[in-house]
Amino acid sequence: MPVAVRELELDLDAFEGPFDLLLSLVLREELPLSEVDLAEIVVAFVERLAERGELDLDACGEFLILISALLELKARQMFPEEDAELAELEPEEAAEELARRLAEYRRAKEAAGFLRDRLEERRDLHFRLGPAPLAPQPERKLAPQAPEKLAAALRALAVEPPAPSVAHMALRFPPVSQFLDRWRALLRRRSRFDFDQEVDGLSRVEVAVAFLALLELRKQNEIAIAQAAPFAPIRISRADAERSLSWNTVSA
Amino acid sequence: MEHGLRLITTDATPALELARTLEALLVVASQPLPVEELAAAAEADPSQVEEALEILGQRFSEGKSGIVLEHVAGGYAFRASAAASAACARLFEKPAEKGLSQAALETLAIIAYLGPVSRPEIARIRGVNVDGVVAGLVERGLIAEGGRDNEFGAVRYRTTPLFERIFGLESLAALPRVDDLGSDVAEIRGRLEAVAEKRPA
Amino acid sequence: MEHGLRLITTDATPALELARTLEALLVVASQPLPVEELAAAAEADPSQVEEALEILGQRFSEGKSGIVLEHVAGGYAFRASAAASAACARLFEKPAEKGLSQAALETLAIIAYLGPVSRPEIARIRGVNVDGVVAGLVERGLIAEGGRDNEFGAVRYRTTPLFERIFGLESLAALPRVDDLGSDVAEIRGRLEAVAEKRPA
Repeated sequence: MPVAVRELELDLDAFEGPFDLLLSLVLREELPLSEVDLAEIVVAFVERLAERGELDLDACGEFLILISALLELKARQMFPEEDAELAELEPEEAAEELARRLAEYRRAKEAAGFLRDRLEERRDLHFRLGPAPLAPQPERKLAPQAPEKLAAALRALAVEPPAPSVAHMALRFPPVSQFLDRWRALLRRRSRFDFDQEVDGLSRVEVAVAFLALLELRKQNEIAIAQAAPFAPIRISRADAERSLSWNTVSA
Repeated sequence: MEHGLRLITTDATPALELARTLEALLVVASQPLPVEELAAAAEADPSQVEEALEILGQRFSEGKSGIVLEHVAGGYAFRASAAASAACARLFEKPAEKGLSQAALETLAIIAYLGPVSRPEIARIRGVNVDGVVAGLVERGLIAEGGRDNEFGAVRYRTTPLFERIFGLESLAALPRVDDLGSDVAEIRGRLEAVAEKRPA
Repeated sequence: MEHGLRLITTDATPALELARTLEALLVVASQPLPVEELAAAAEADPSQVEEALEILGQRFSEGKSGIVLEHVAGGYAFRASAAASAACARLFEKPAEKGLSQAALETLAIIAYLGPVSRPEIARIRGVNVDGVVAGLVERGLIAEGGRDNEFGAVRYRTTPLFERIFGLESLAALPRVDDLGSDVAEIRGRLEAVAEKRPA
């Protein structure tokens, strides 16, 4: 009986079931390809072949076509910008870059192997998670406080609430698209900017709409938004900067 | 012959073996363990476990060890020896908190200036439920129960000597004056309640 | 005379006293305790603490006790002996490490070696989306947020002390260098080229 590629049973992180079903889910975009570990599928197929003991050329051919299509699709989805990056490289450089990435993943796999061995060695060892049953209860201590704080708190409670405002009924809302254009234009010139500086002088409603536009850009993955602490300046940056990594230095 | 040997080596120390197993279980547990649970885990008779616990209780006792076996309501557990209590207190000591939350401060101010007051009264003035805040202040020793409301029977709270120490007050009479809010407690209270009523629900 | 007596009784056993205090601290601690923390709590010199830990390490060791002292995650902690593992397994779960998938281990490895590192960086190395895996590791307490990319941008993750404890690492520096484990870029590249040459033009 030939190996039925499409009936190949898969047991992956993101999917469990026959290859055929995986394909249709991916094509219907119900399962993001980025979640699927294609190498696992290759391993499953090779194992199935090995079980049979003879080379089934038809099955191999069909499998190669399907898996390479999936690989290409996944590569395009995952690294749209990097594709362009790689395409600009000379074949020599592209091979170098590919080898570098493979080596990096291989290191991760080897390190994972070390962790797996460690886990196996310590499988039989138990320790307590959490506090001891009869541990002392720490006392909460408070630094000296100024008595004026009490008077201030009491005065704050005696402040009359403001009369309900109807001012917002007359407000006019500028369109979000206006700010989308404005932010995009700004980001073409500068890789990062400070939100508060850019909206200085605008009305509250305009600031709110400007912020909505930022959220929209964030949703589109065009920008990163950061704020060091509540009420600190909001910093916007283009979502492209990449940090360099090193496997040799370990930070404690 | 071999069988005989095995019998000797294992039979010589079953009690010791069991005691060690119990030590291990007790050092991992995050709750006191009843005899039955220890017995089930160690696959031993409850009576054997009790004997082994006896041995452990002698070894892990005050004056002999820093680890002390304690029999509490829920079962057996290790604790630190009384001799090491000062060291343990230093280990668990937390840095002093710098300040109080706004909710805690408002509640304290109401109790200090108007007190003793009940939780419903504080809640009315602050416009929010204060059960959690009050419980927290009691736990920290800044306020304490001080009699009951005649009318409703609700518990009333007052500030404590610890509160006075932390705020550097010789007595409640040393609280900063709030003449702008009213000339006496009744007037201040009236003002606060009037403002509270105007707040949107 | 009295003074002399006191000197004798206290001076005869300071090391024993200290060892007992350390036992007490270790049995109530919920995390491995570094020497400096033990020294501060016990009000002793770090060098004395190290000597006392040596003694305790001999007493609380496999084959001698159900309680075993280990040097892990930058400090010292008690654990159950391996001999009692079956009994412990009957009573306690090991939720943090149960069923760690290959994906989880690779992600942990990347974070342990390269951390703090962000999800996009991990995804780039592993070639698959890692959001689910990272969330799972956070939930297990093996990794935690550790700052952000530069001042802006993505959250970066680092491993926790629990990770070091579960994997039995004295610190992250105890991880083997992966360059020593594996082959380098040149070798992989050589193999790629060898495959390319065999391919019919």
